Amino acid sequence: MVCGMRISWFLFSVDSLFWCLGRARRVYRRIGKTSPKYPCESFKMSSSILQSESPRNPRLTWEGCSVLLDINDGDRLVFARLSPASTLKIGNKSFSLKPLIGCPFGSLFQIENGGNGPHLARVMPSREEGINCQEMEEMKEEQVIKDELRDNRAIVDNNKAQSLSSEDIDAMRSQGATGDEIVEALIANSATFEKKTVFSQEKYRLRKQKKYAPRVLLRRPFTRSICEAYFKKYPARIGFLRLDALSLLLSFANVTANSDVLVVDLVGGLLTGAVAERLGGKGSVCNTYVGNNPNPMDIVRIFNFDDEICSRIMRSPLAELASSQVENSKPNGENKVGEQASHPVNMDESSLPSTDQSSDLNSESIVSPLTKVFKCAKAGDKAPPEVITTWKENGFTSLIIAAPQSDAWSLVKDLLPLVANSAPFAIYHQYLQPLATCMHKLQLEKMAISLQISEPWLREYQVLPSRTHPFMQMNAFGGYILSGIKIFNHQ
Amino acid sequence: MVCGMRISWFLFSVDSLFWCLGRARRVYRRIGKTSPKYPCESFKMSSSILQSESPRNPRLTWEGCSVLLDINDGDRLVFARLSPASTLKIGNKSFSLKPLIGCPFGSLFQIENGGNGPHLARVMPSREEGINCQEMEEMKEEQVIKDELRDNRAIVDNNKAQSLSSEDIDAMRSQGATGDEIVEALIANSATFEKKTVFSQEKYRLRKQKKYAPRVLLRRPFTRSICEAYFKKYPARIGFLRLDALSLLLSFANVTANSDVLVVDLVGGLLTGAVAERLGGKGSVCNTYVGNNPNPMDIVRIFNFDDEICSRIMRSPLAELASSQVENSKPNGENKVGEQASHPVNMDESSLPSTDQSSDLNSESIVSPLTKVFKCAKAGDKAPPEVITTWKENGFTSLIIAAPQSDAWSLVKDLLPLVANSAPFAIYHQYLQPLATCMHKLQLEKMAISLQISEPWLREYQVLPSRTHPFMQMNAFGGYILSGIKIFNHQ
Amino acid sequence: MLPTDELKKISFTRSVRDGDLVIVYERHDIMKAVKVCEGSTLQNRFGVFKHSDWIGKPFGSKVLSNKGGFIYLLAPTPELWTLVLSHRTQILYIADISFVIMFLEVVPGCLILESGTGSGSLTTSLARAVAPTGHVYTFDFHEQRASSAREDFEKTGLTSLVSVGVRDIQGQGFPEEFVGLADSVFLDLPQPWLAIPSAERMLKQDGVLCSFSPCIEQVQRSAETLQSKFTDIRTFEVLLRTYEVKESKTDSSQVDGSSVGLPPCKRRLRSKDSDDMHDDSSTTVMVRPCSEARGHTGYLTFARLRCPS
Amino acid sequence: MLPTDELKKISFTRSVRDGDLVIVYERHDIMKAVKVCEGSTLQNRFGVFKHSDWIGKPFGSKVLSNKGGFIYLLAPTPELWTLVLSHRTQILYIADISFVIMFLEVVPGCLILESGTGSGSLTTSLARAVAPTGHVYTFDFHEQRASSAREDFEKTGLTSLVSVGVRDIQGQGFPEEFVGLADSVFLDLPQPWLAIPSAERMLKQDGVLCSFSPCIEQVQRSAETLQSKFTDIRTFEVLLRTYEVKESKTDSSQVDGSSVGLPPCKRRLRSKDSDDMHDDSSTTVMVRPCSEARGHTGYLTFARLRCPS
Repeated sequence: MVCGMRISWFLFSVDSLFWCLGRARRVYRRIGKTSPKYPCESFKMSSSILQSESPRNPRLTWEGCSVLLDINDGDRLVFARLSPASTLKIGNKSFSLKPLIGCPFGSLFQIENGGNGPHLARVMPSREEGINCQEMEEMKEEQVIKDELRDNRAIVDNNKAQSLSSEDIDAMRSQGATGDEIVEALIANSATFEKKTVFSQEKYRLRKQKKYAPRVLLRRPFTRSICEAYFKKYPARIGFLRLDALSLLLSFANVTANSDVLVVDLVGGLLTGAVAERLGGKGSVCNTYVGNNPNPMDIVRIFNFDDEICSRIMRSPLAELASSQVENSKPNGENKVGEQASHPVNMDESSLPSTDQSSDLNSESIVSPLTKVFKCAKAGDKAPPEVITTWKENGFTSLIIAAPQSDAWSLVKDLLPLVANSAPFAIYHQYLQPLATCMHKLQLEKMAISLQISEPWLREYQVLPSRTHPFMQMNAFGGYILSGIKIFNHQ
Repeated sequence: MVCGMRISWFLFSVDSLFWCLGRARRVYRRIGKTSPKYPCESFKMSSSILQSESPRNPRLTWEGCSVLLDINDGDRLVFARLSPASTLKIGNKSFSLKPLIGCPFGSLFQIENGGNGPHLARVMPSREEGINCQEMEEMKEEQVIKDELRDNRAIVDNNKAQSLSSEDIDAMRSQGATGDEIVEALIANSATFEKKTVFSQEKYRLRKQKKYAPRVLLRRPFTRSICEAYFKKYPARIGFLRLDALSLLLSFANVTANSDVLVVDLVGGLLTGAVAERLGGKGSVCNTYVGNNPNPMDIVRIFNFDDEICSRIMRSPLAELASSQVENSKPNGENKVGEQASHPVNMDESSLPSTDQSSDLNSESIVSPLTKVFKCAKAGDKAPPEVITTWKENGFTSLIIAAPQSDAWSLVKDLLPLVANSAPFAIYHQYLQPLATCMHKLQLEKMAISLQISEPWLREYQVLPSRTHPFMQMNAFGGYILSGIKIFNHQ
Repeated sequence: MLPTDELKKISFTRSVRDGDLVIVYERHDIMKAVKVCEGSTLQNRFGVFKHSDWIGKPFGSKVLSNKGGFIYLLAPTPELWTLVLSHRTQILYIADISFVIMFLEVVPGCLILESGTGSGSLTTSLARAVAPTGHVYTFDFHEQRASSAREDFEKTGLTSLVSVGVRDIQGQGFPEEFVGLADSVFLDLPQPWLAIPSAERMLKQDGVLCSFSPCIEQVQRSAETLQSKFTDIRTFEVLLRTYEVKESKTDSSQVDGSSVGLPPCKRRLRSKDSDDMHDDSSTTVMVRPCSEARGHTGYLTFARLRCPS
Repeated sequence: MLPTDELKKISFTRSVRDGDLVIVYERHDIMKAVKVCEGSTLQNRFGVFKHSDWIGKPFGSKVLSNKGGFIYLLAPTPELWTLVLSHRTQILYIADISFVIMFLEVVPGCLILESGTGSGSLTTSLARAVAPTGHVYTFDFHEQRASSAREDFEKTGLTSLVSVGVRDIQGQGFPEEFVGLADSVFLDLPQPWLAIPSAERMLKQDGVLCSFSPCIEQVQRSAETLQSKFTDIRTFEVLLRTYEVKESKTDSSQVDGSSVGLPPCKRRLRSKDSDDMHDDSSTTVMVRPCSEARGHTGYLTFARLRCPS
C-alpha cells in the first residue's frame, strides 16, 4: 500500500496504447507490480516540499509521472511517462525525455544542439511565442480572411520563391544551426516574404518553425487534457464523449468527495478517471459491467493518481451488486440479472483500430516501449465484499452511464434500484431515440422525476485583432444526455 | 380576368384572421368577388407610372393593397388591407389607415394631434430614431450588460422617481400634447434619469416612447415578413416553419419562374405563397391534398399577388393527379390512391386557437373587420383538366412537402412518381425519425439519390458599440429537411 | 448539501430530519428550497403541507397536502440549488458551470478565487469541486449581495468551503495574501481586463484563469490583455439544447383532409396516468428539440499562466 | 440550367441531348459537371463512360461504364452547381445562399447588384430568383476571376440573366448607371463599409442590402456605417447541421462483456443491396448528427434603406 508509487521506464503514447488495446482488447490486463527503482518515500517527500498545500495537484513533473506532450500546438499529442530512459521520436530522431523531469507543467521545449548532440531543452517564453489554438485555426483557413492592408494579387506562389535548398538546410544543420536559425535563414532567402501581408508572414514563419524548430509543450494529464486529446485523435475510443458532455455528466450526477458513484464506463476508463479525479481519494467509484468481463479502463492509468485515489476505483459485476447476498468474489459467476441487463443495440460508429491508424494516426511514430509496465495496477481492483455490502446498505449516491452501444433502458432498470433515494443520475448516448424511450419508461414506471434530455453545444472562437470569429471547423455533435433524480417508490 | 384587382375595405389582422380560421377551419372559404369601388385601370396606370421597371415589386402602397403594420418594433404585427375606411386600434382609440395609402413601404407613422383630432401621420426619420430589433433584444436583458461607465449602486428604483402623475399626463394629452412631448416631460420629471447610465437612459426613453408615442411601420407583405410575423406570433399555424427552413425548401426544390411545383402545404398557405412569389406569374404551383377537402391556404391572400400570379396557384386532389385518366372536375371524387397516401401520425404540437390567444396574443386587440371580403379569390382554384394533363405528361419539376402531421413516406411514395426524372424534392418535418425512415425507404426502393437530412440553424446577433453578442433568446429549432433527387427507375 | 458530513449524505437509510434543507419539487420548472421545521407548513396551489409529515420520510418521497395534492422532497444538490436560488444578478447555469470547472482543472484541495460572487450559483459548484480540503474565496463589490450570498452558503452548509469578501476586484485587485496561491481564478466582471494583472499574480504557475463576458468586445479586450503573461488563450461558448418527449398514438386509420389541419390529440408525458399506457405497441415515443432556448449566456475565455521566463 | 428555355426544362419526356450540361453523380460527395459531346468519354475509377451512351436517356438515369461501374446523369440546378463549380475563392453554400435570397426579398424581375463575384456560387442562385425578367449585375476586381465566372455563366446558360463587370467596388463604388435602380445589393468584400455609401445610392427606397463577413470586426464596422442611412439592421449566422442515417439490427441476444467494446457491424445505407434488407422487422433506422460540420461561414448583416427624410 505504501509502496504504490510505481515508476516505470515505459513511455506509452496514445498510439502505442491503442495498438495494445486493439490487439488485446478482450484481455483485462493486470500486470504485476514492479519493484520501484526510486523508493516512494523520496517522491512523497519531494512532492510535499514542492507542493505543500496541494499534494494532489503538483505543478512540477517527477520521475515516473505521466505527462501529455503537445507537439507543435496539437499537431501531435503523446501521453508519456517520464523516466531517464524514456524517449520521444520527432522526425526521424529520438530524444530523451530526461530534461523534462522536474520541470513545471506548462514548460515548452525545443531541440537544441548541445555538447551531447541535439537534445530537448526548455525554451524561456517570450511574447511572440504565444502560439495558440486560435492561430492554428487560422492556419486552416487560407481563403477566409481577406487582408485589409494588402492583397495577394501580386504574389505568384510557385515554389521558386525559396532560394535555400534542402541541401543547404542539411548543411546548416550539420554545422550546428538551431531550428530557429534555419527558420530565420529561410525567411531571409524567401523572395516573396517581404511582399506578403503581415498576417501571411506570421503564417509562413509558423509553418517553417513547426517543421524546422518543433516545440514540445509539457502538459498535465487532467480530465480536461486527456478528454481533449482523445476526442481530437481517437474520438471513437471514448464513445465521442466531448469534454463539455463529460463535464455535464459529472455535474448532473453531483460527483464530489465522499460520494459513492456507480458508473458504466464503455468509454475506455475516461469516465471512471474523471469521477475519481473529482473524488480526490474520498468516497468511491464503482465501475460495473454486465457479464463476466470487466470493461477496459486503461485511460485511468494516464492520470497521475496516487495510491489513495487508485484504491477508490473499484469494479464489480452488476450481477454481484444486484444479488441479494454478497457473493464472495465468485470469479465467473453468471447471473440472470446481469444477462437481462444487456440488450445492446449495435449502433456505435467506432471503427477498428486498424482503420483508425490509417485515418488519423500521425505518420510520425513513437519510440517503442522499453518495458510494458503499468502504473496504478491497484486502480480498478475488484470491490471487496465489505465495500459491496456498504454500497448495498446505503445505495450509491449517483449513477452515470456512458455505454454508447448499449440500450439505456435495459441498463437503467437494473442499475437505478442500486442508487439511493433522491440520487441524481445521468446517461450519455449517441442516439436520441433510445434515451427518449428510456425517459418514457422511467416516467411510466414512476422511477424518477426531473427528467430531461439535453444536448450540449460547444463552440470555440478565434479571438485575434480584426479577425474574430467562431472556428470554421466545428464538432457539431456532443451526444445526448438524459438526466433525472430517482424517487422513492413505496411499492 | 382583367378586372381582378379586388379592392376591399376589409382590414384583416393575424388576430382576426385566425379567429376565423379557428371557428371555420373546416370550411374552405371562397367568398365571391365584390365590385371594386376603384376601377382596376386606375391602379394599373398608377402602378406603371410609379414602378415602371418592376410592376410586381411596387414600392408605394395603394388602395386595396395588403400591408404589414409593425407597431413598436415588433411588439404587435398586424396584416391589414388599406382602404379609406380601414382602421387600426392603438391603445383604446381607432385610427384611420387612410394616411398610409400612397406612402412608400418603410414609412414610419406616429399619432399626431391635428385639426381633426389624433391621427396617424408620417414621421420623417432622423438619425436617433433608428430603433431596431437589436435594441429590442437589449431591452429584454436587464442584467446582462454591466455598464462600464457607471453602475447602479446608487439607484433605488421605487416608483417614486417619477413626479408626473397619470392625471398630469392625461391633462397634457387633453391639452393636445404630442406623445413625444409627454415622453420629454416624463424624462424631465424623473428624479433618477440623470443618474442612470447612458444606456439605461436610452432604455427609459424607448420604454416611454412605446407607451406614449407608439410608432407604426409600414412593411411589404413578402414571404420574408409574412413568415417572420407568423413565426413570431403564431408559429403553430405555419407548422413552426422558420424563415431559414422555408428558404432552404425553395432552394432544395429549385423553385424558379417557369417551373411546375407540386406542394403539400399544411402550413396555412405560406409554402404555396412563397413558391408563387418565386414563380412571378410563370409556371405553376399545385397545392395537392389527400382526401376531399383542400388544405386551407389563407396566407396566400396576404401577399399582394396580381391576377397573373394568382392564376398560377392551383389545387388538385392527389387522387386526380395520381389517377391514370383526368377526371373532369368530379367534385367530391373519392379515390383509393388518395386514401392510401394518408396515414398521418398525429404528432404536431400545434395547439388550439384558444390556447394560442391566451399565450401569445397581444392584449391590445384589433378593430373589427368592416366587410369580410378577400382578395385573390382566384388563387387556389381547382386546376383545370388541361393543366392536369400537362402535369401528367411532363411531370412536376419539383416537389415540396410541409405537412408536419403526416407521415413523410406515405406522402412521398405517392407523390414522387408525379415528378419528372432528375427533379429535386424537399420534405420539411418537425420530427427526425419519420424523415430517417423515409430516407431509408427511398434508398431501399431506389427512388432517389443525393439524399440528405439537414437541420437549419439560425442565430441573430445584437451588434451595438461595446455590446455585441448573440441574442439571449433564440429559437433553438427550425425543423428538419429531407432533400433528394428523383432518379429514373427502369423497372 | 455536500456529503462532507457523512451523516448528511443521502442513502437508503437516511430520512428527512428536522432542520434539513429540502428541495420541494412540484414540477420540473417549479421548485423551492425549504428548511424543514417541525411546526411549520408549506402552502401552495395544491394545498397545505405539514413539515411534521415529512420528517422520517426517505428523501425522494412523494408527500401529500391536506387536499391530496402532492410534491416530492429532494435532497439539495448544486444543480437543484441553481434552479431555486434567488436571482440577485444574472446567474450561470449548468452548461457554463460544468465547463468552467472542468476547464479550470478544479479538483479537491484547490484554492479558487472568484469575482463577482453574484447569486452564488457558480460558487456552490466550485465548493463542491474543491471539497473537502480546498477553499473558494469569492468577492463581490456589492455589500448586500455579499451578505446574502453568505447567508445562502450557511443555509446550504458550505461555510467551511467558501469565504465571501466585499471588495472591488476591478479597482483593488485580489487581496495580497493570495499571491501565488490560487490554482484557478474566475472573473465575471464588466471590465475583466482591469482585474487580469492581479489575477495573474495570484495564480500558481500553470494555473488557469477564466473570464465570463456576455459581449464580444469584452472578450476582445481581455484576450489582448491576457496575451502578455498568459498562454493557451481559448474562447468558448457553451449552450444546452433540451428536448421534449411525448408519445403519439400511431394512427393508421384514414384521416380526412379537413381534420389534418387540426391539432393532434397531444398528450404530454408528465401529466399522464401510467395505467392506460401499457399497450406499447400502438404508441410511439416522439422527441424533438424544445423551440425556446437560451440563445447566449456569455463567452468563456480561458488562459493559462505562462511559465516564468 | 433554368427552365427559362421551355425546351430545356426537365420533364418525363426530355432526354439527355448532345451539348447538354449534365451533373455526373458518383456519390453524394463526388460529382462533376460535364458537357455532353457525342464523341467524348468520361473516365473515372469505375471505368470509361461513352457520352454517346448517354444521349437519349432520361435525366436521372443510371448509366454504365465499360466495366459495369455506374453513375447517374442529373439535370443541373444551382444547388448541384455549387457542389461542382471550381473554387476560385471561398464560396457561399446553400444555407447562406437561401437565406440571403429570402431576406433580400429577391423575386422575379428584380435588379440585383453583387460584389464580389467570386466563384459565382451565389450569383447562380440570384439569377434563378430574378428570372425570367430580372438581372444580376455582379462585379469582381480580379480580372481573371471575372472572366472565369463569365465562362461559367455561359456554360450554365445564365448569360441573359447575369452580367459580370471588372471593378473595384470598394474603391470606385458601383457604376453610376445603377443609381436608384437596385432592388437589392449584396456585398462580400473585406471592407464592406467602403462600399456601403455607393450601395446606398444604388438602392431603391426600402431596398435591402446584405453584407457577408467572416469576422465580427467587419460586422461591427459595417453596422456602424449603416446606421446613418439604413434601418432594420440585423445580423445573422446561418448554418446547416446534417444527419447520418444507418440501420442497425436490433440484436436482443446476450452479448458478453468482452465484445461490447468492439465496433458493431456497421452498415451504411448507401452501400447496401436492397435484396437482403426486406425483413424490416429486425432492423431499426438510426439517425444522429454528423460530427464534422462547417462551424462558421460568415455573418450576414442586412439593412433596409431608410425612407427619404
